[in-house]
Amino acid sequence: MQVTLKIFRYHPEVDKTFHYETYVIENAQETDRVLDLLEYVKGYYDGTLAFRRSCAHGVCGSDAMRINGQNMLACKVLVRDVGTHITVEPILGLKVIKDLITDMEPFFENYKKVLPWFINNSPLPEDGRERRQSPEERARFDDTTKCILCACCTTSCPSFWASDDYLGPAALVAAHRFIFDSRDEAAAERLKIISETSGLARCHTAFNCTLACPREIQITKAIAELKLATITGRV
Amino acid sequence: MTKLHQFDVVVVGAGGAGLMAALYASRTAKTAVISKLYPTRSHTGTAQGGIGAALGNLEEDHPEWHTYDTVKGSDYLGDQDAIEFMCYEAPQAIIELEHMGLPFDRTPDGRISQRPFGGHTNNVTGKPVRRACHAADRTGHMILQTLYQQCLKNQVTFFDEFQVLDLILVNGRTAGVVAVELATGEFHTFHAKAVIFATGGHGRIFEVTSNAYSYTGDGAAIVLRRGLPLEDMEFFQFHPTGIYKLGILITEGVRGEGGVLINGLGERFMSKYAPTVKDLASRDVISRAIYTEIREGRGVNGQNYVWLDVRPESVNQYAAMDGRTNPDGSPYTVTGEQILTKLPDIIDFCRVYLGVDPLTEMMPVQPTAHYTMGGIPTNKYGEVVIDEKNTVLPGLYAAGECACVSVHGANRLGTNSLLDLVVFGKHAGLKAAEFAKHADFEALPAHPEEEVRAQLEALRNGSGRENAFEIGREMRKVMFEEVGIYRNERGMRFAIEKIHELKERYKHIRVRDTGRIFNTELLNAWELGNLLDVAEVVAESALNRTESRGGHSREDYPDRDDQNWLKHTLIWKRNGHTEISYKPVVITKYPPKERVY
Amino acid sequence: MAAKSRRLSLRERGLNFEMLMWLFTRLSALVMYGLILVAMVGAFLMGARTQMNMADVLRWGFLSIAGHIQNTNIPDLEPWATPFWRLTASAMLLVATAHGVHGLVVIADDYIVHPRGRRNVRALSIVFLLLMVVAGLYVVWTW
Amino acid sequence: MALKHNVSLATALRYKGRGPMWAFILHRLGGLGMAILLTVHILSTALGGPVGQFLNDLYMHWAFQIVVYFFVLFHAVNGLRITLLDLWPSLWVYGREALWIEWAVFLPIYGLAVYTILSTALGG
Ligand SMILES: Cc1cc2nc3c(=O)[nH]c(=O)nc-3n(C[C@H](O)[C@H](O)[C@H](O)COP(=O)(O)OP(=O)(O)OC[C@H]3O[C@@H](n4cnc5c(N)ncnc54)[C@H](O)[C@@H]3O)c2cc1C
Ligand code: HEM
Ligand code: SF4
Ligand code: F3S
Ligand code: FES
Repeated sequence: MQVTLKIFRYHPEVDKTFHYETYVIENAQETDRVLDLLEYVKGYYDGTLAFRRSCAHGVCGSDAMRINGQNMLACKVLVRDVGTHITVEPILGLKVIKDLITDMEPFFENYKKVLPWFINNSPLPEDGRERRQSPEERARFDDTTKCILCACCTTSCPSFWASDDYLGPAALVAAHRFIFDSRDEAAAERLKIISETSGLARCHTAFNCTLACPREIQITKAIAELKLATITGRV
Repeated sequence: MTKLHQFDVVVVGAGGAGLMAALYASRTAKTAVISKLYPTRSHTGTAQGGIGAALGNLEEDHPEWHTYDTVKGSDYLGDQDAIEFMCYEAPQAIIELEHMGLPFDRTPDGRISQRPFGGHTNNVTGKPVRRACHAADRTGHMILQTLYQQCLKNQVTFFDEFQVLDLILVNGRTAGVVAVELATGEFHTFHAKAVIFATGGHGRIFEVTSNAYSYTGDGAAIVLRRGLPLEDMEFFQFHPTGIYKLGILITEGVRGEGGVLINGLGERFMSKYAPTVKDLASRDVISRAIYTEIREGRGVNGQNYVWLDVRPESVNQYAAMDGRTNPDGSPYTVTGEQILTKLPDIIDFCRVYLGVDPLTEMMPVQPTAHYTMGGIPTNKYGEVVIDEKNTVLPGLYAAGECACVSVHGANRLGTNSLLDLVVFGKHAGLKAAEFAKHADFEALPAHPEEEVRAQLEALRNGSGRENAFEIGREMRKVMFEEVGIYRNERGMRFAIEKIHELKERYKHIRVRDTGRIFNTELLNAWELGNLLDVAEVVAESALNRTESRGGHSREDYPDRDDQNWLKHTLIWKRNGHTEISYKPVVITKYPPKERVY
Repeated sequence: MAAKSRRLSLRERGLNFEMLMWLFTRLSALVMYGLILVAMVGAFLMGARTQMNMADVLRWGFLSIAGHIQNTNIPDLEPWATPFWRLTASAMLLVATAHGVHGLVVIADDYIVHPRGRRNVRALSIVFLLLMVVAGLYVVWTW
Repeated sequence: MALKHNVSLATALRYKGRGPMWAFILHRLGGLGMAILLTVHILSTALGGPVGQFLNDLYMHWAFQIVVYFFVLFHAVNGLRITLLDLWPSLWVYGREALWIEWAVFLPIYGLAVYTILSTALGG
């Protein structure tokens, strides 16, 4: 089957601004991943096409891009899902460095702001074994442990587009992962951080994040739980 | 222009092994981690099923059993002192991960949950034992995230998206590495007392693989080019259950939860090949069984695949036939709901990539290239050794999939790789920091980056007739077909010739991108060079070993030959030629015997 | 194993002005619904079915002051301008303006990131709020 | 050396956010619109005079009312959805379904309002 790929191109060393380039692939399959098509274009049409990728099955978070106008992982969407006319563009709200590669630093900076690491300064269990946690307590934060930091969510959020000082859904998801972990002791510190002006209050439940998340994390729900936690104190 | 950095310890690679090493090294030494991917993109994150440790949370288990299973799994090629070391360190290592916050699944009484995995047995009954600690089918993801987070917490210095291109050795000692910053194309020299390689594997030499695009054997190739040997490169693991054609892994955990393999005739064929543990035999055994089924015409619809069946009704039916029980002795049964919570990602992969719902349909699977048992030879402290006498190269360390300790021998047991990362990553980190405390910096050569600069320039200025993608494709195909699950002399000779031809063509590839910023075309071409180098030594090592053992099985030498081959291969690249030598296997408690499951 | 319940003290839960206003926005929304309901029920009890058209009923529901219905064929405006209705209208006015003005602040926060800018917006919003309340109350109580 | 990250309004609107994103945009427009209109309305009423009269007449015009009702009603109905889901976060799992329900509530009410506005205005 024939697939037409329209790809956003920008080479900082040659181009003043971006343009679109169209490639026609003749013998594509409907089970091809969009990533396969990009690899094909890079391999046989134009080696200069630049994009990130690694695992090729939706678990490393390298290849978030806008495909037919919506954020997704190029490796987790097949031709049969998006049709034969495919537009591929970089994710929004981050600087475009080259073609589909964006500057991820602000994204990771925001992530680091919420203290995304386990904190528990109490003495370890005396038997030298694991800290106990019931399956129910573990289930409480299961959803948000799945995040692969692909940035599909944050770069689909209108609040983040408005300005990248908004922590963004991915950072809030990370905060949720720890705040609702019964073993963690720094919920208060994190809640303070995320309830600053650039945090929770900037989420207007636009829901783009939840629809974009390739891990199907219920992000809007997680954020709402955080908002409520600041009010009820229940974590 | 080259930028210069100085650190006591430089860790190359930010997967499980690299991060673990960094975490421990940074406690006492000034440490940097260099990674060509953002750390959380590392391949460790894709590991699914679990990490092995004899915690005995659900039933009786002992590190001693774990040791024996691993020795047996390795087809007696693993070094038993190292294996024992790893298996006895395992429970503590897992507990330590839990203390770092790793969200393991839990048992009803709040302990870390465990599941059965291939080759892990109760040594008394021979039945599968629950030893794999897990977090759904995302165990590697949780390990990677947790370790990265702990590194952030401890303010480890990261150089993200820096690709290491060369190792600087001065007078037989380690002086640092040269890396290129992807975002600018600038070279950076890292002057270091100790360097730890944790660059992962090279599964991309094969056509059907569960491995990431980034698995290009950079570490192994660099070391090889620097005149150091690689160990046991002929041993590559083919995981029995990859998604047909795509190679995406379906974890052994599926079979751990009761899934079974079914051939084209609808038979559960593993009971023929491994009467006791059946679908939970070790991987090499099952991969060969699948291949045999396919070759004898019992693939599905005459194609190269078989079914993996985890539909609840099938699971329950076969579990009843096997007399499988829960820890409390009641018969083992599952519901679709339970399978979904235990294997959510697998279900998701099948739905996305196959349009198949594993809860109601069977999954088409075929063996997929998965894990490299061989690699940079080290001792059990992660110190790189460079000859038959295990002479240590001062200041150089390796850990994780790129290293060969060797704990996996001829075949790795599932869950032992993650364990390997954590245990040996930690010890490599500790050793490197200790070394750095007493050592001085070696003086750097005048232009340390000159050689790689020349390498890249050569690629850029090649005469430009050959297509790198095409070369890569041909390499992967010939390696999968001739140096894959079954091997024979004729095929391997053909493959070696082919690799030589491809290496010649590689000198004339065309790189169109002349820029410096994110020149992925150039770096992919450089990576292809690594793959070709590695593929060559894999094929050469395999051709030389005239026996079948673990992941290396030859049609022309179908039997294990302990008389002649109970030894590790070491392979060098000198003056453009490979040189092979051997070193003995360490055997302490378990003399080799026949391996039946 | 029983799940241990965790509740953070008032000081620890990050409850600041921002989050209080988040809650206020939602509660005020519910209150507005309540007031609208009261106004509607009242209007129908007082014979709106025969005296007003749909648009007027809605307008009355929104802010229950006589001015919102004076153009229709209501014979006697007196019962529609009692202190009770003036009070509900005042409540509506206060809640809605606070809700609305804070809404404007929230929108501004998306685009104005600099701390000084945000402080200015907040200062302005208070002035604006007061102005609106005064003007609004004047209208409510003089009609 | 890199393209700046500002997202223009046109780019933002081109994002395929589907229902919920548009609900957010309309909600914002509605809130903003109401805030502005009410300000003008209250001030003009308080001030009175010819300008005030003109503005109030404008407000009573049927075409204007159809637009304003849309925003007001949408903001109110959508606001209720947000409030309910926010106070019971587990409902957010049904975020998309909630939106259908919302339209099912909104459209008949709005349709009735438009119908009466039009029939009053045009029928005299
Ligand atoms: C699909 C899959 C499932 C698996 N499941 C299991 C399981 O259930 N249990 C188990 O025990 N094992 C499992 N394994 C095996 C195990 O996950 C891997 O062997 C292990 O994660 C390798 O870890 P590592 O730290 O050595 O390397 P990786 O995690 O791959 O990290 C390599 C690092 O090196 C960096 N790097 C590479 N080259 C360079 C360079 N030139 N310059 C700079 N940086 C570089 C990369 O950026 C990366 O950070 C699985 C493997 C796969 C592929
Ligand atoms: C029944 C009536 C109303 C309901 C149910 C309601 C509900 C809400 C809710 C829940 C929000 C929060 C949205 C978010 O945080 O994303 C909101 C925001 C807002 N409301 Fe209302 N509201 C009502 C009336 C009004 C009125 C009368 C005004 C104007 C004076 C107004 C102006 C605003 C503004 C400006 C915002 C901010 C919009 C944004 O952030 O995008 N609302 N409303
Ligand atoms: S929450 Fe989902 S979309 Fe956002 S970064 Fe994590 S995995 Fe990606
Ligand atoms: S898209 Fe943005 S506004 Fe909230 S619900 Fe998601 S973070
Ligand atoms: S390549 Fe890893 S998520 Fe797509």
